Amino acid sequence: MTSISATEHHGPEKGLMRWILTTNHKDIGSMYLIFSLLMFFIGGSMALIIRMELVEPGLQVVQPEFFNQMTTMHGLIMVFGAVMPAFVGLANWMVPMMIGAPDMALPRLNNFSFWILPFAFTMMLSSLFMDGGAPNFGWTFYAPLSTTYAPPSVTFFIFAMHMAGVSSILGAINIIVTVMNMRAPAMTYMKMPLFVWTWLITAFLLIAVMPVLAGTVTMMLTDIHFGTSFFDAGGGGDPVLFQHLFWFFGHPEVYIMILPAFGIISQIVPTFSRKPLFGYPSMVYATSSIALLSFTVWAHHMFTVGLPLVGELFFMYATMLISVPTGVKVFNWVATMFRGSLTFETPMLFAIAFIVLFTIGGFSGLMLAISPADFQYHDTYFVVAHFHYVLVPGAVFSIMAATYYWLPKWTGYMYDEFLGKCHFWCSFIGLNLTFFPMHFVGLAGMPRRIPDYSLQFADFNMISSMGGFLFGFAQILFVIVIVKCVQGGKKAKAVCWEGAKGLEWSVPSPAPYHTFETPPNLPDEKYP
Amino acid sequence: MHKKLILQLSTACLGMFLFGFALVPLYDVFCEITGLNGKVDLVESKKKYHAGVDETRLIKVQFIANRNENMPWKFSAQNKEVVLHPGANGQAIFYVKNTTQREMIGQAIVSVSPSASAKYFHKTQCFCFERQALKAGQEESIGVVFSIDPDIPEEITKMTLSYTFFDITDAIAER
Amino acid sequence: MRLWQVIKAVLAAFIGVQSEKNRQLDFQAQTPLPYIITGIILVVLFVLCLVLIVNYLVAF
Amino acid sequence: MLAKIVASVFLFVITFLPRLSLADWAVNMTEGVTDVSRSVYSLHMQIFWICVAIAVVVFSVMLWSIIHHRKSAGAKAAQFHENTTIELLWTIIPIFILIAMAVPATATLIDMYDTKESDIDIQVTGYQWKWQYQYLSEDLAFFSNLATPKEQISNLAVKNANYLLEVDEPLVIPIGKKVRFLLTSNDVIHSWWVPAFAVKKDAIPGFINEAWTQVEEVGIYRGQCAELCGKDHGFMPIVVKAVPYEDYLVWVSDKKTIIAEQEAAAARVWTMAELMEQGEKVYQTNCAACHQPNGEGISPAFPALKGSVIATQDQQAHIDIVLNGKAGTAMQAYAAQLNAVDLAAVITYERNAWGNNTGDLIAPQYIQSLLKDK
Repeated sequence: MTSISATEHHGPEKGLMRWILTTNHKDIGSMYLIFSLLMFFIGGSMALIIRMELVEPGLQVVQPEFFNQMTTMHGLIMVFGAVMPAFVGLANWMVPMMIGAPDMALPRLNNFSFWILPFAFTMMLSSLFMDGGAPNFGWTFYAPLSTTYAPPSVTFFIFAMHMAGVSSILGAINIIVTVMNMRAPAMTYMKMPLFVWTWLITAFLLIAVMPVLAGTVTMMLTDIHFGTSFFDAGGGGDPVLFQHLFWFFGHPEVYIMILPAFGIISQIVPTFSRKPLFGYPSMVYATSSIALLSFTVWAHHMFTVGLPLVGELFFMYATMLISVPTGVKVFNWVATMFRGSLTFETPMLFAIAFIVLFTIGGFSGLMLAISPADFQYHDTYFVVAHFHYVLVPGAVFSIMAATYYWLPKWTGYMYDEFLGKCHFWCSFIGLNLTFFPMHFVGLAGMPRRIPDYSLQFADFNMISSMGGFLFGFAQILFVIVIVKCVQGGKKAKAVCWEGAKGLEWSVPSPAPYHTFETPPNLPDEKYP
Repeated sequence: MHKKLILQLSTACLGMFLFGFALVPLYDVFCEITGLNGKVDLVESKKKYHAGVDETRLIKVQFIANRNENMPWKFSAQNKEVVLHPGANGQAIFYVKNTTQREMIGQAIVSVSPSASAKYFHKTQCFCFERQALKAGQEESIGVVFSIDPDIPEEITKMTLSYTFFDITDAIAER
Repeated sequence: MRLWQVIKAVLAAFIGVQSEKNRQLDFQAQTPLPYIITGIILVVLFVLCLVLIVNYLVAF
Repeated sequence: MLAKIVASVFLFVITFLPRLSLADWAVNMTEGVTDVSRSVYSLHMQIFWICVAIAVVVFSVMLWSIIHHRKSAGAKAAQFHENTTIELLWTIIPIFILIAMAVPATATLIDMYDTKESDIDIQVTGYQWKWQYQYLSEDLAFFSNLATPKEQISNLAVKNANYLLEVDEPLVIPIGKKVRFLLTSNDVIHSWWVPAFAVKKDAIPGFINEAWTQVEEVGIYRGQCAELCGKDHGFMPIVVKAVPYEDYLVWVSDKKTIIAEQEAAAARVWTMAELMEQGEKVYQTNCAACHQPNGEGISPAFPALKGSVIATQDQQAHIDIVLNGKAGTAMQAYAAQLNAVDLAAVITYERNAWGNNTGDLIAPQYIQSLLKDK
């Protein structure tokens, strides 16, 4: 390949243009992560407004109209703005270094798929200030509430979703091409680190499922503006068609948000147990079977919509079956820790909290899978507790664990261990205080997405709100740790953690602007 | 030199786009076969039964008249219910009146409960097959002639036929 | 023999457990294509037999 | 060291906290008053205990290795990373546990879907932010609105015991009889949910869904709408009174006479004061949700009535919009929802309240003539 000597050794350009024109996977990874942190705080502040209103019965902070806008935007921003970009950012940073590639296969596409996001979310957030307010129909935007009865800002919401979808699809294409073509010569598929494996499978899920969301949102657009009636019963359409299409995208989407987390935990737990990951091949098989099964379970979100008996039974069985591979993964992590030599730095604390709390979320998920019982759980706070237990200690804690784990590699300095532990404990206590009482109020009969509730739910909601504020403000500690670590601190060695294995630790820290210009040869140990 | 590739990709994109629009009839066919969510055919069915009228069983069919939110017409079922043998023809008359001062067009959508029985419900003649245009203050008696397939499962002895009138005056004007 | 070995591999993938020896064997193959096709066919078969079980239960 | 002890204590508490959710605290699902709700409750508890059992096994192994295999306690890491037999075991055993769970669940679901002959059929129609109940066999229909006064909601008055769970017209059903609900919606998707019966079915516009229940114990059972349906989704509760069959028949006939009297009341002459007082009550229940108690509405979705052209000048247009609603907006056709007296009263109130005082008096008789069908 003609190596233009000019690009050989010059560092990044100076000033703003570096970030706008960058094709370097490390810069783009950092931009994704900073963008996701920003969205995490915006979505988090909306969650605090929701919790402020729900502190006690009665309407004291916001009107129901605005409350519905907050719940909708909180869901959308957290799912599409905070969790997914964070995982894409971690993939951009780490996948090339883990497989020994100089950069992502399509760097300009990488830059483009990042720079779509700020514009998509500016458009989404600007709908808050429009006449009629922001979308108020829930992050699941069921028709006809989101088509015939929606505020005029629904069109901006539709285009923002299109742009976020395009960004995710392009990111997924980029990762598949990189992983399939640019692995170091000796690295066969079964020698790849598990984080790369889970991201490869997630990328396939993304490509299969994002177009369905784009299609559904386009059908909404034509329903609202061009007089079609896909989801309008009056013209021969069917609102339940919307739910089928949305959840055919929706359920693989929630697996898209958790599979990279499995990958991260499978990198961290072996490092701090100083022991190879237990059952590496079965972890890969379990991830792929989760991905395959995730396409067959979507209607467990619709058990009360009036499915025929045959449908309810089929989706109940398929959903129960998905908990088997997930269980296998949890058993593998516990087996990895068993008879290891454990130390409890911050990434490991987050990983253990992930395993424990995500499993609780998994169990409430299994209870929800039972369709007769789902008639009592559906659309109550029990469901809210379930998906927050799967998402907050699941996706968010694994992103934080990954950040603490790789921060020394990115910045070249160790983070402040004491502040890291404070951040962990505040988040851990805050999280449980917020979401565990939700199981109780949900079972006792409190429906979802209501700004005001009857008296018997009062005390648990008070505890939830207190926990919510504790968890919310604890995240400021996270920002402090990151900023301090970027500015300075104890120098980090190339291999920052004693048990760490993998190609990313063979480069010095901070990782130079261009790594693995020439493909590395693999260290000889059998497993990553 | 990539002409062939560009051609393939653009036809694939066009195909995907058209598939999106083919979804609606596909969904109807899918519902038709599985009888999902009580979606009954809006088209005249010329089904002839081999077994003829099944004297042994009686099925009660109830009629419900609903209106969508912005449909001001008066719309009610004359006969509340009909008891008939599977295979025999049944009839229901509905009264509809346009109480507004302007000409309006309505479209009736039919749905059957329990949804498992939708597959066995055939309408030979129904006001939901075409749009109903009513002038200001005009009132009409409109009807449906239907029959129930004899091989409907034994345990279904009561069915409810629900008509919902939708105001599509603006939708028509818009097109 | 090839087909039976591919089916065995896909079934192991379904359960998610595979001994190291067999896995080495599976990964000698050049193209993943046969595995993908059998995988999709078996998923469809799996869905169909679930539906059959359900229909049987309903009629039962 | 301290962090580790605190960690293990905390993990210990978290694993055993679910155990504390016993039935009587308001922390668990209601056992309910029907066979279906009791079987759902037992299913819920069975699967809950299975999950707790598995959790205890998994977390205690993890806790053990956290405490005993610590580097600081001198643990040397073993290097095993594969054991096919144990992997097979912990895949097959969960499958058997799942099958054990699936059997009772299937049985419960199948008898939830039984379409046996029902004694009473009630059509439940979801409106934006209220429910309508129609007894198919008895030509009887009425609306059920939230009865909690606005002052309690905006914290100006003390909240009563059934805050947000009380309605002006509860649904009355007999005990011991199988009641079949036919659910549909007038605008967006709602969901009719009474926890005590374990009945929850979505009401979808244009389609009809079916649910049934057979209540054994007399009592009042409360529920709420369980599908986001817009602004006042949290303010459209469901109250069902289960009464002995005789009382039910008495109630039906009384209800019919009351409705007949209200119809007849339109014939007599109403004074302005009576109409204004009745009009205000009807306005607070049905119109204040969008047009606000002070009549100023919320622009642009809900226009202001105070000083509006229609409400002060054009009387005919005002009557037409209240009776027939406005296509393409959230303004419903109230001719189908209120009787002649209420319609006349609310229009009179809107034309004279908040400084609109046009002095017009809309006679219920005139509205009666407009409503007269056939």
